[in-house]
Amino acid sequence: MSDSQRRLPAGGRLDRKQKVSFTFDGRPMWGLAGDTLASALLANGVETVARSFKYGRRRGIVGHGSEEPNAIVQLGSGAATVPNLKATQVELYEGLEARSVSGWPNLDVDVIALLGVFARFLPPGFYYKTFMAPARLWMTYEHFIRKAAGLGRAPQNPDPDRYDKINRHCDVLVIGGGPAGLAAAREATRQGSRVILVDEQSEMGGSLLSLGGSEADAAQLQWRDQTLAELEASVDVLLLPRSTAFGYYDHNFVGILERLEDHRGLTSPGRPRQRLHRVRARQIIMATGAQERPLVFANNDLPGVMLASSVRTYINRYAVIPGQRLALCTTNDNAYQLALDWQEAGCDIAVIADTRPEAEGVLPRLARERGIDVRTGTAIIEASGRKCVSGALLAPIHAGGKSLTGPATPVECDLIATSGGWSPVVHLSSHTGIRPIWDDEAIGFVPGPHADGPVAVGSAQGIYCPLACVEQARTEGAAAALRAGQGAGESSSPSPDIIAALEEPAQALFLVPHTKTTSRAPSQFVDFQLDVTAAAIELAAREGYESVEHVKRYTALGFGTDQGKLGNINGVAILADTLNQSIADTGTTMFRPAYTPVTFGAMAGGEVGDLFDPERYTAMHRWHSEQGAAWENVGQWKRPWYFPVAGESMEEAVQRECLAVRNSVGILDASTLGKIDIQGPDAAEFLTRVYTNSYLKLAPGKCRYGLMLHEDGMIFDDGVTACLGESHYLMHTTTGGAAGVLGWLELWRQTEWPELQVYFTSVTDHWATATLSGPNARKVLARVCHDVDLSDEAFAFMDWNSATVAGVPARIFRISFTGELSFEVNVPANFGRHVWERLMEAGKEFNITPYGTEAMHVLRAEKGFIIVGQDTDGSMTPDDMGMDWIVGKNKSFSFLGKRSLERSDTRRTNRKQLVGLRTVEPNEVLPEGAQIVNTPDQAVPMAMQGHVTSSYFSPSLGRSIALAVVKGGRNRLGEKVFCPLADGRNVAAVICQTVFYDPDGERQHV
Amino acid sequence: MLQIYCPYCQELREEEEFSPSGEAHIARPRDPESLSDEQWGDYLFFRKNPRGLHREMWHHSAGCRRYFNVERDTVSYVIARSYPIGEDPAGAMVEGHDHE
Amino acid sequence: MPTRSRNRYSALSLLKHGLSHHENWQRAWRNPTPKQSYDVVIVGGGGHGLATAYYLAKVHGITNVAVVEKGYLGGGNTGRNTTIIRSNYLWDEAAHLYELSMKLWEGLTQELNFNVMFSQRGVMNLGHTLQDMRDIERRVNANRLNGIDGEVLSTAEIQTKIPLLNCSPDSRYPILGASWQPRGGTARHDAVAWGYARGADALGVDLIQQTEVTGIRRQNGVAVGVETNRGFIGAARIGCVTAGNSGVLAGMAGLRLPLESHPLQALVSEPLKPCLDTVVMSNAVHGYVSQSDKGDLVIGAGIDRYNGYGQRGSLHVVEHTLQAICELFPAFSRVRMNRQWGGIVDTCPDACPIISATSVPGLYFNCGWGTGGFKATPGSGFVFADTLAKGKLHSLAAPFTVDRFHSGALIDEHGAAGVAH
Amino acid sequence: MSESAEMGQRFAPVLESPLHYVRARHRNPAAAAVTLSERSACILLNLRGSPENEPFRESVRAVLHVELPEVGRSADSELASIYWLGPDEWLAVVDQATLAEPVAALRGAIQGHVSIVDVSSAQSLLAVQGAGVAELLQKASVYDFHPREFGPGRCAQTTFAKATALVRCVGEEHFELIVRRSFIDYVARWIVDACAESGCHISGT
Ligand SMILES: Cc1cc2nc3c(=O)[nH]c(=O)nc-3n(C[C@H](O)[C@H](O)[C@H](O)COP(=O)(O)OP(=O)(O)OC[C@H]3O[C@@H](n4cnc5c(N)ncnc54)[C@H](O)[C@@H]3O)c2cc1C
Ligand SMILES: NC(=O)c1ccc[n+]([C@@H]2O[C@H](COP(=O)([O-])OP(=O)(O)OC[C@H]3O[C@@H](n4cnc5c(N)ncnc54)[C@H](O)[C@@H]3O)[C@@H](O)[C@H]2O)c1
Ligand SMILES: Cc1cc2nc3c(=O)[nH]c(=O)nc-3n(C[C@H](O)[C@H](O)[C@H](O)COP(=O)(O)O)c2cc1C
Ligand SMILES: [Zn+2]
Repeated sequence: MSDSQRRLPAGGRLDRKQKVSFTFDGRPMWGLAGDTLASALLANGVETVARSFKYGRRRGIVGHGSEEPNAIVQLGSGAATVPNLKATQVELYEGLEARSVSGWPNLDVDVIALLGVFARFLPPGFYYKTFMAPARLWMTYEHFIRKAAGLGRAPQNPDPDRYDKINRHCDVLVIGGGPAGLAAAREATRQGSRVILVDEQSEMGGSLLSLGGSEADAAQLQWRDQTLAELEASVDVLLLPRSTAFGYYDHNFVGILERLEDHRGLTSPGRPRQRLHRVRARQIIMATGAQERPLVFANNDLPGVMLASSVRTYINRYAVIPGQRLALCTTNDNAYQLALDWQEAGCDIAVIADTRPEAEGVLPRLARERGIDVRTGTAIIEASGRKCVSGALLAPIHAGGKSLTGPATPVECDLIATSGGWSPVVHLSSHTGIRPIWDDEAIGFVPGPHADGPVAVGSAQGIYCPLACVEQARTEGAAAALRAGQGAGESSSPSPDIIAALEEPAQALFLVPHTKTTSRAPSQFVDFQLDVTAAAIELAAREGYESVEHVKRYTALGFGTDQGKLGNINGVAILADTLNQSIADTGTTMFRPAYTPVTFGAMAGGEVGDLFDPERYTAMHRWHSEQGAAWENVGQWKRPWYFPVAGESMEEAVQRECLAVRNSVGILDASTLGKIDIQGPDAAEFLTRVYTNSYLKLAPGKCRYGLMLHEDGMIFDDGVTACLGESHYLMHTTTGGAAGVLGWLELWRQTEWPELQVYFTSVTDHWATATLSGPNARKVLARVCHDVDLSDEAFAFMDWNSATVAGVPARIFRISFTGELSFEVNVPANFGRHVWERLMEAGKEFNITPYGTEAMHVLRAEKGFIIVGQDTDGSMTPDDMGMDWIVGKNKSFSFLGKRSLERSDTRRTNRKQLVGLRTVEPNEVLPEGAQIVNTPDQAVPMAMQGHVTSSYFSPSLGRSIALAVVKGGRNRLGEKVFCPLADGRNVAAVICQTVFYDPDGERQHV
Repeated sequence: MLQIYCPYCQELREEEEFSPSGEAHIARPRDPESLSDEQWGDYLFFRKNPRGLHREMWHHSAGCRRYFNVERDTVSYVIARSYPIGEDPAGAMVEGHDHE
Repeated sequence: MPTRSRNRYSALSLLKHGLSHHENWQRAWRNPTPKQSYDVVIVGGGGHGLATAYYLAKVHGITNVAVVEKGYLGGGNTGRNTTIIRSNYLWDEAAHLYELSMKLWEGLTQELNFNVMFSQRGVMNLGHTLQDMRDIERRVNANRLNGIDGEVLSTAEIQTKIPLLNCSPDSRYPILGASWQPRGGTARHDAVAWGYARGADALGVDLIQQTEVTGIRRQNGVAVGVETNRGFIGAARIGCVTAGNSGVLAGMAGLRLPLESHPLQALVSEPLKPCLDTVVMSNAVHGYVSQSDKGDLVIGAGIDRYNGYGQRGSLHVVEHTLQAICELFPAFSRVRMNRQWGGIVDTCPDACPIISATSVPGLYFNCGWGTGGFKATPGSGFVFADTLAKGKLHSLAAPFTVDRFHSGALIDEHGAAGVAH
Repeated sequence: MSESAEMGQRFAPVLESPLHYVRARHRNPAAAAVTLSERSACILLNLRGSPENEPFRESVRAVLHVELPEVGRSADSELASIYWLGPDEWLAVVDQATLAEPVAALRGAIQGHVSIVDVSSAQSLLAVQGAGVAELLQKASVYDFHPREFGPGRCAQTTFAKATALVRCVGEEHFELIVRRSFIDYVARWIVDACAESGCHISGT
């Protein structure tokens, strides 16, 4: 040992020259470059790293990777703090600050631990059985329940870091960089495949990184180095260490989280912290290895009880000795390697308890030869110690593993390592719902069959012999390359020189029997993080929660941040035993992503903040923004909402803009309206089928307004269509509806009416549109447009003309949404700002006023024009909107939606109909969304008649106006109705016509 | 995450480029006015929704903008074939055959 | 009435059983062998099916009832939803039905003697556009006049209630306001299924798990029972409450429904100390989140637009959801997703359920709850039990028959139910 | 502009390319792994017609000196580049300096059911070059741009961030990106963000 740490003087994959200081719960400590937080904590002699969630029991580190259930820490503080990391996966960096997430006031004196005494009264499901009376106190009980639960703390401030995302495609994706993964990746690469190899550890090698100094081990490590070097030198190989394949999705799609910077510090200014790789692979090889299973025995959660392979990893990879005197309990030969390495490191071995009746394999013999006390047919049935392990109880165990055959004897030790065999890591291969299959020989679940999906190699397939792993991986690597279209399918890399001891069969043992029954024995933990014991599983089954999924949900087995990597299979086995059925019949719970947790920010990637959703700009956007426009989001577009001049409120600005249009001239950026160019001999026929009215007689130079219905008869879009020439039209859609309408047209053209000759092209982006509206609109336009006669006689309402505006070829439509004389000037968007500015100049003398969407809404409401989506809500027919006049009843083709208008419910006479509302008090502006009743003095629930869809103060009329839908409204003109408001007032209003201003429509015809 | 073969682009493309457009092969009635409310409602809303092979329409909305049909298993999500509108591939599928 | 004596759950019973090492707890429900026939067979052992059975026995005294479940009780959408409960629906028909449910929730723990952990922490629906706000006003006003609690909150009020929410006016879709239903909240989903199961079992209902209905037997056009993988079970009336599988059940009787089954996903974070005390939902930015009593953020993700029975969905849908969550809660960006999963939701064209008799006498359906039926569990069970008991639709269920898809009397709740919740 | 000859005398129209404003903001030529340059003053035409319509093919050949390309490909002549968009849809990009009135020329020559739409202002045409291009494209799009699959002359319409784009491979580390005008500001900001480490330079031509 060196420097008062539990550190071996040599060895390990560490940089001994680089000391790294860090703190744990405020205590300063140090480790070495290459350490994980867990190895450094062990080196510093830290035993208790957590308190358990329900009983407050002391917990220590048990594993060395993503399986770790106990050592959950919070890193750092402030905005960059990260909750719930596993210390075994945190690479140490200078200045790291870690805190345990449990224990109050601290790990050493935990108040919840006092509850430990009551533990026996808190069986699984105790919540469901209590806190029921008195009912009103539940929210108080819950308050405390919530406080007691939860692990780390969420940051309180926005994340200072950035995240990155990248899409990848490859021929062969290999998940897991252990011997099997390396072999498979090398083989696929040699066959010419594009290969990606990922591993969640800091370097490739998998279990090889845990090997010791023996000759055989050294040979394997050398093989690793050579293989890796070859992969690194290949062009079409991407090696991704520190990258977890967290989810396998349909059609061979895999999500991978790469931790780019976490090993360097808490934040990564200027560089992305993590990156999400979205990989589509032609073939996938799962080389995810196998997870060692702990044995379940009494008090097995005491700090100082660890996995055998983890202890071996700490010795060999991190040069840390987590104890002085080891007691090992195993069901297999493999764990003997730990004993040999432990002894090699110069430490004591109290005993190897081998649960099998005999152990005559190469490794057990070697152990005996080395003088280790190997006792077969023996198990550790209980750990003892107060704060950590100080001894173990051994007892002889029946060959069947279900009972003890003699009395227990104690041994002294400060570390207990157990190995209950191995569980292939089948997580990803099960994510699409393919159930894993129990394999008696592997004593574990192996991946179920996939049609064209991943192939498992190595330990992931239940093959535990190193040479066999590599051989199988080579074969599968070549086969995968062939299926992906490369190579001849035959392995080209030489058979490696791996010497491995032959192993004798292991024993299938999960719960070690105790002298007492499970319900009475000291707690035998299955899931450490959630305090689930063997007794809890038995109890759940006893209470009728027999399905493994019920057991999971009733006891919380596997619900933790480790997702039960250590506990689940033991839990299944214990349940199977309780119910007297096979493990195969019991099955596993469902495996789901994420294999290990994935940062939200990484899943979001760069698409947050400004880039959360595209902002679409018109050609005049910058001009508006220079004028200080307030914006409205309309779909993805940014539209000027109003243009406040110095000191103006929104109300004042909108009034000014409205009056300008009514009295002189306003200008609106209408570029966002959808525009679809339609050409073809059947264009008119097509339009006539998709609109309620007919376009067969629309002449070139003319425009027509139309309503579009879905097949259910409900309005979904409206707009003006112009006939540009023979068989050539331009359709306008609503801003939000543009994409949907184009899809709709294509849908019918391509699928239902392929015989119609017509093409659609979106030209929304091509045209910038400036709408001049107001009595002076013509005068303004005349200043910049000289090649067209703008007079009412030559250029009538609902006409359009080509012209040159400010030197730019334009299309001018004389249509109006304000009821005033209006010209919509369309020019190619590249000239949009130029033309807009010329129009502004031309209008100076008339005090031309830019107006936004709000004023536009007021102006159109004064005229009773509807806005689809505001005055309609997907349940309104043309007749409901009072627009029956636009429905062509006698068209030869039954236009889309027509038949639905004849259904019994759509023919009803008391449907909600669009009407106007005038408040009795003219200054009262009804809130949009106010509900309407006949009399306010009725009991709740009231009989609602409809609601207010649009409501404004009309500056032109000097009073409020509203549009509303009211049951049978058109027959109720003049009736008084009421809007009961949230503040308790009942506002009276009178039903009226929808047109408030210029009812005869004279102003737009001048 | 599906990968769908577009018969027009003639290659496998990612799900994000497409929009699903519901059950395929629902012909619009020739003479809607002659249908009863019930028949018309059936056409509008009632779907096969099978557990198993499903013929459905997809729109290559971020690609070639073509609609086409896909025959896909709604449990395994395996796609048997993509084919243009108007074709009705031979070897008609076994409808909604059982799973599990 | 074959009512079994059932030990009550209480703190005292915990104490008593603790002393005997929990060795003597009764089963929460039996594991009976199916009888040859029943008065009513409910297909589907989700919350709605179990509640139906419970109220059939409790309210109508009909106890010769079986619930046939192909998997484990509560393993369908009941066991995989984000548990949001509210009753602030827009249209009268829906509002009355969901409000009945809300009232039943308020006494459910005591009714069942099973703590369903119904937590009335309030539900907030955010508005991000002017049209969102119009819709929110309209819905809240309708709710109030229907006797359902609701308020429209200003951005400032929202910020006080949820300090971690990003209420900046500079965000891409700034929060302009919200609707707020204080009585809304969450419940422990599994407990709801188990509580109803235990209650129904105690009243004599047979809960038959791991038994799949494979056919609906008809004689002279009348439904007489169900075929299962364990044999035929006769029934005078059959109620199908199979959520995402309803289309398949309908197919067994030669019927079609106006339904499509789609994958809907959800996810949870790792557990955190309390940091979010209400339920937050956003249609426009599309994310919704609450924090469970265990501490995990429970997040509802979007729906995949294609049909699917796979109980799983696409990754990009979840990515999109987490963008929304990070946008709404920038502080959650460093929190991690622990698990994601999917359910099969039965979506109806008008986002409202179907509670209906069919053209096959004796066969009834209760389905189409889509993305939002957990909240309706008690109410749905109550009215469906009444319907099955009397052979006539309960008045609150009457607007929800399948006929509306022929008459056109749809009840379009997309505004209120549009996103999955 | 195709009708440019008609432009009036009194105004000298100021053309603003879609990328006009972004260009000014992100000039960072030093150490940029990605360079964006916008090609302005082109005429863009959306062509629709059946590939079986021989007169249509012939007139394109005659006027633009180029064959209508097959699925997923583009083709060039000294007058124009043509991109395949769909089974009956192409985009033609014509340099205004070499051929000022292509619409009239094409219209005059083409027979049958075809559609020609001027979309010159609807798109921004970007050349994207540099060592960082491959990575940028992978970040932005779900499409596989690996040289084995997508060599020079290939083009594809696909997703680009949360917008869409038409992407063409010109050569090694050299692609062309055609993006809808209203999205270009967003796309440019997105690219600058994605190139935060490697650097991005935006210029005009
Ligand atoms: C991700 C997600 C989030 C959701 N979030 C919310 C929310 O926040 N709030 C909310 O109110 N709602 C939510 N919902 C919707 C809600 O979960 C469902 O509407 C509700 O749980 C439906 O309950 P159920 O009892 O009808 O169906 P289920 O619980 O699905 O029960 C149906 C049962 O029928 C069984 N079954 C099917 N076919 C057969 C057969 N042939 N034979 C025998 N048994 C069969 C199934 O196995 C299943 O157990 C969500 C749904 C999902 C998927
Ligand atoms: N004798 C025995 O009983 C026994 C038992 C088990 C293993 N072994 C030995 O262990 C070795 C197994 O080799 P192997 O290559 O199959 O496995 P491995 O354990 O060496 O490698 C698996 C690797 O996959 C990585 N991984 C797992 N899931 C991942 C994910 N989702 N994303 C990214 N990385 C992931 C792990 O970090 C690990 O590095 C062999 O040498 C074998 O002999 C022996
Ligand atoms: C409200 C709610 C909270 C959940 N919390 C957790 C959790 O904390 N940990 C966990 O592993 N799973 C959690 N789950 C997910 C379940 O483990 C499981 O994935 C889900 O119920 C779907 O079942 P399946 O995955 O078995 O198909 C939760 C599920 C729900 C509905
Ligand atoms: Zn395509």
